[in-house]
Amino acid sequence: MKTPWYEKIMSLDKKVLYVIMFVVVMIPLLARWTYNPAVMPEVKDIYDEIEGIYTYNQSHPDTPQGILLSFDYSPSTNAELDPMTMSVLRHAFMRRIPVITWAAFPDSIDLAKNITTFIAKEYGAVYGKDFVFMGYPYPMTAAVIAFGSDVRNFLVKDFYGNLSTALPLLNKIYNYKSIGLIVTVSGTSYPRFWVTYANTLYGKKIATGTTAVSAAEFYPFLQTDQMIGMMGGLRGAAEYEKLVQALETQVIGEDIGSYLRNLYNDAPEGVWDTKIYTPGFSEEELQSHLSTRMSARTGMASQASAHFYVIFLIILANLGFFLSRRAENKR
Amino acid sequence: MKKITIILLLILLSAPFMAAQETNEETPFYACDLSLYDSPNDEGVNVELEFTPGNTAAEVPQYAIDLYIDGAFSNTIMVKNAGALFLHTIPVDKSGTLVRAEVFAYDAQGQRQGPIVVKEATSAAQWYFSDRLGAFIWSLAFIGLIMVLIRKAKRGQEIFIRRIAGLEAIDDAVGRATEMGRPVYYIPGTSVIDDIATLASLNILRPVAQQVATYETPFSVPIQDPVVLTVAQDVVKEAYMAAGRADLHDEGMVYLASVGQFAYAAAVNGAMVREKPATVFLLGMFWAESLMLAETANTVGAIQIAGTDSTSQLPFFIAACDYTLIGEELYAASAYLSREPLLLGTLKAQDIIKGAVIISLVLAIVLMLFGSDFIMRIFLQ
Amino acid sequence: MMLFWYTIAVLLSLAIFSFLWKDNPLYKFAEHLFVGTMVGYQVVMVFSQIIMRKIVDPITVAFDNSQILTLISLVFATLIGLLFLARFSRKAEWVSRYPISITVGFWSGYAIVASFKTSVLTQIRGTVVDDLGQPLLNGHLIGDFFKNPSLKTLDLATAGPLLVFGVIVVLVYFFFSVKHDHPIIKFANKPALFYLMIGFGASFGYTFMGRISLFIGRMNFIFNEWWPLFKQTIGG
Amino acid sequence: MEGVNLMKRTLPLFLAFFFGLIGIIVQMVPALKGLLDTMLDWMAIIAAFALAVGISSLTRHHMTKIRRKHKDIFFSYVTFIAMFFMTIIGLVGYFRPEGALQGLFENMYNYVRVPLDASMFALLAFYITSAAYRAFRARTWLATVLLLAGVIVMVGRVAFGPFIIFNDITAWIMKVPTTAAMRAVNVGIGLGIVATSIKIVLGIERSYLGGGE
Repeated sequence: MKTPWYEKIMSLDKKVLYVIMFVVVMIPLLARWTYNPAVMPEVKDIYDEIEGIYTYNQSHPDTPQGILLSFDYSPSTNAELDPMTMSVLRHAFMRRIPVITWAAFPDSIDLAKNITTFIAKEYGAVYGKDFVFMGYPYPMTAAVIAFGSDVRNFLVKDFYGNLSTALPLLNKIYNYKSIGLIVTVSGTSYPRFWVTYANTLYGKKIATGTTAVSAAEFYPFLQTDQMIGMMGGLRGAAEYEKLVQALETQVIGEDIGSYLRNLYNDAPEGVWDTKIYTPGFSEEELQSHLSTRMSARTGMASQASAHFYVIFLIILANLGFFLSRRAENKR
Repeated sequence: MKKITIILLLILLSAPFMAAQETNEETPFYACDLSLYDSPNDEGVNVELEFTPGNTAAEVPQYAIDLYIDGAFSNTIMVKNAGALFLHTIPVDKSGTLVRAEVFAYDAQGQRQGPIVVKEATSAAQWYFSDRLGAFIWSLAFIGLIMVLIRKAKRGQEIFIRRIAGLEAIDDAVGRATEMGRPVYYIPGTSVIDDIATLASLNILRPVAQQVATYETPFSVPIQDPVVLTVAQDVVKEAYMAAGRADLHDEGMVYLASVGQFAYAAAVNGAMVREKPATVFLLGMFWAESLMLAETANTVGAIQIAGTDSTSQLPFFIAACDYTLIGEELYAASAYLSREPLLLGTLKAQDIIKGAVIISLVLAIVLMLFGSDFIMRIFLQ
Repeated sequence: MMLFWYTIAVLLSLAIFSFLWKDNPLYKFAEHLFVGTMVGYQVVMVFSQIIMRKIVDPITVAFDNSQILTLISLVFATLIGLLFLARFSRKAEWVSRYPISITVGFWSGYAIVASFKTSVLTQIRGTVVDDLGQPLLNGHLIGDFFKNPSLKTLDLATAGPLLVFGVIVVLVYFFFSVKHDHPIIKFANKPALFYLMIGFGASFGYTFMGRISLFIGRMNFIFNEWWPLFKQTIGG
Repeated sequence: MEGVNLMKRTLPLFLAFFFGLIGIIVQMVPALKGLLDTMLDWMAIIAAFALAVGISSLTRHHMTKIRRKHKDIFFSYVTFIAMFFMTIIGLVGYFRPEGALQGLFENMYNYVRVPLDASMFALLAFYITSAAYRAFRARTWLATVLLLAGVIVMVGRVAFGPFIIFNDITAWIMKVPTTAAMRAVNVGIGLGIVATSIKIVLGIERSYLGGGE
């Protein structure tokens, strides 16, 4: 007797499921489909806060406010979190907001340094003037509290070995008074720590970027305004990325490729320290600078198609199950 | 009367020089809030300092706090006036150290004024963690109860235990492997021995190994941690001896598959695909590798009996495995399988403590409705 | 050189993925390489982080400063550890039980108070009051709902009571020594299973997203890091 | 015989009890932080030596395959070579941190170990799919609840446009029933851990010593 089709779909070979899954994830990735997410209020709030700092800095050019971005994640969660740090940095550098970054774990030092300079280069940001990288402050609690008075006393040197007091940026921005927003991007419970110290003790505004898995843990802090906003998982990253791209189109224009190509065309010598990055982009570098501008949204397109594929499978399996049960009952 | 005259005279004389100070004495110009206290719950090697500036940054841009340890000057902390709370932990060498802090203000001209406030504190070691006392008392009650119930159980009192499906299935699962002539796999989690879940799993390993030995079924126990390996080797060996089948025991049954969760998963997945076990036990602590092992076991057609105390991995076992021991059922398993009165006694004690916890929860909630946190403070501290 | 290592990383990744289709020599190679590398890595870590940092260095320091007590403590711990090696002798095998019972005993004792506090008391506390110290069973919120019935106030009013109810029924469900026909157990049975199944289903669905991201992350490595590097090196 | 039994059974049980007591005490008394640090060092030191047993076990496992001329004999050699290679370059690198071997060790870590780890982890994307396909079937009312909760949350995670309502339902499911269930399971686990620990310290549970009398 031939097995009816509904019995067959109930016991599909796993290999078939896997191959289709592979295809379903790969197509959006290769075709560079982008998912166009609706921007959630908690993500928009972060964006608005940074825009607020920009407006403030416009009217206070001598006493600007800065952003402290803490890389509180290790490479294992970079698929979800890299797009977040990149978008936030793009936003800040585009708006010429001073940025201080550091890494919370020893194995995130490289990652934090690479991403910070990678984005800084896109906007010709100058080390020491527009941004600084403080390496791995240890112990973290002490560093966070040191920001309450003067961080230069605690972090005497930056990651590259420059004296903190010799960095123009740190001489303007050395404590929480001139930090407009703290952004913590983390797959751990570090945001909780930031809330306890920087928010509760010093009343600083905290914005969080976190993995999809940890997002639920932090919703209560949003309700109580202990965090001003949150990017949850790849989706939150995609939303922020969309906002930043819209801003970039407005500020720089549609053609980012030629903007980058021409950025360092008649650049004066000696402005950019080649120890930090070499001005100018090779074609390959250019490609990766462009593709990271939509990595969260292409990732999200794959993500969404995988979700709908699984839901389709579940519906299929249940259909098969009901039909075979009905056939059994008839018999 | 004479004294007062002299003082008045002195004040009059010094008035031109001390005008500023004089107003200070009435309403001191320089102000701040300083508290210095022994750090709670430590061995006496820290003193906490909390400092809040009382002047605006324009009046006093900077404060200095001089620290003296046992009377000797130690160091100065400079505090920029950020208008915010400044916290500092002062490390000292031993308990009983006297710490003195003197606050000086730097006025707008950079002149050092003060000391405006002086505080002292002595570091001390605490003899118990005040915040753990509640848990300690509950634990003592637990221990006492276990002792009492064990005595009862020894006297032969019957203790009823409800059916746990996953454990009832062990017999059939091992029997199935025997019929099919395929091996039984036992995976005692991927954690270390510090994890009590690993110990709970090793307690179940014994009866399972005994069963397998009696049925003369091939047995394989891949392990991730060297210490767990040494314990599991003993357990399996003794189980085979207890079953009277020491002849079937082979040192290679319990082996280190690899260290590191994913390398372990890679090795065990490979082994499962090649040896096609009929029954796979996944009991203990798991992380992300839980689903890899469970799915591969399903692919090779094995019955899986799983159990873990990791709430993040339970959903995967529930979805992918035939039987799942949820959380505490894993810990109850050794009593359930052995039916030893001593172990059953502790199970009963566990239920009673749990009842007490539920009752305190309900009482605490009811009292909270009336605005009292009595239970919270006493029982749930 | 960079390309060489990146290519190795890509090939090994593909070898691991090939297991999904079926067991094959490529996977076997990656698997055995993985096992060997990890164990070798562990040996190096144990040597540098424990043998050197926790035994050799402190012993040298203690010896130089003639801190007798520290010295005795370290040597004693090392001797106990060495008892594990008794495993290699059939006759003295049982001696290795000493380090085992010391480790197991210590960690068991250490777990008692800590587990009771974190897993039991803190959790129960969280069921009485929320993070901000507000009681979960809150008359005001229920009052608010009746004054101004909407989905939002309904959620605020019911969330606490539903949570408390759920915790209690699930706790009751797991009682071991009470017969099934006991009225309380019977009452708790269905709602408890309901809560558990929602919880497990939801956690499963919730994690799904993160797991897909992992795969996307791997593919990103291949297409956005390795491939440009490959093109650049080969083309240039 | 008496004496041997004392050494084989009673002394280990006594040691477990004694060190269990120390474990409880250091957990409770802040003044004994020094003792706690010493004990933690001891545990690390003791556990380190077990690795020798582990390596011998792994070696035996693969030696048996080689001796029996198992068809996978080649791969057992791969394991051995990888293990010795990694150990040697790591140890040499430890003593000569500036040398080439240290660089090689780091590259082995970054381009062999890390991608293998990440790829194994990424396999979960596939396993979770097949597990969902198999488990989420409306066989009984319980399975239906599992299925509905799972599907709603999956949709909620990527919801857009008209499906945005799933987002709110997801948040509620995670906040109320899921928290309740997980919390109760956690409390039970806590009690189970405490009970098992007490049994071990008091010597009631002795399976870890091979069990038996």
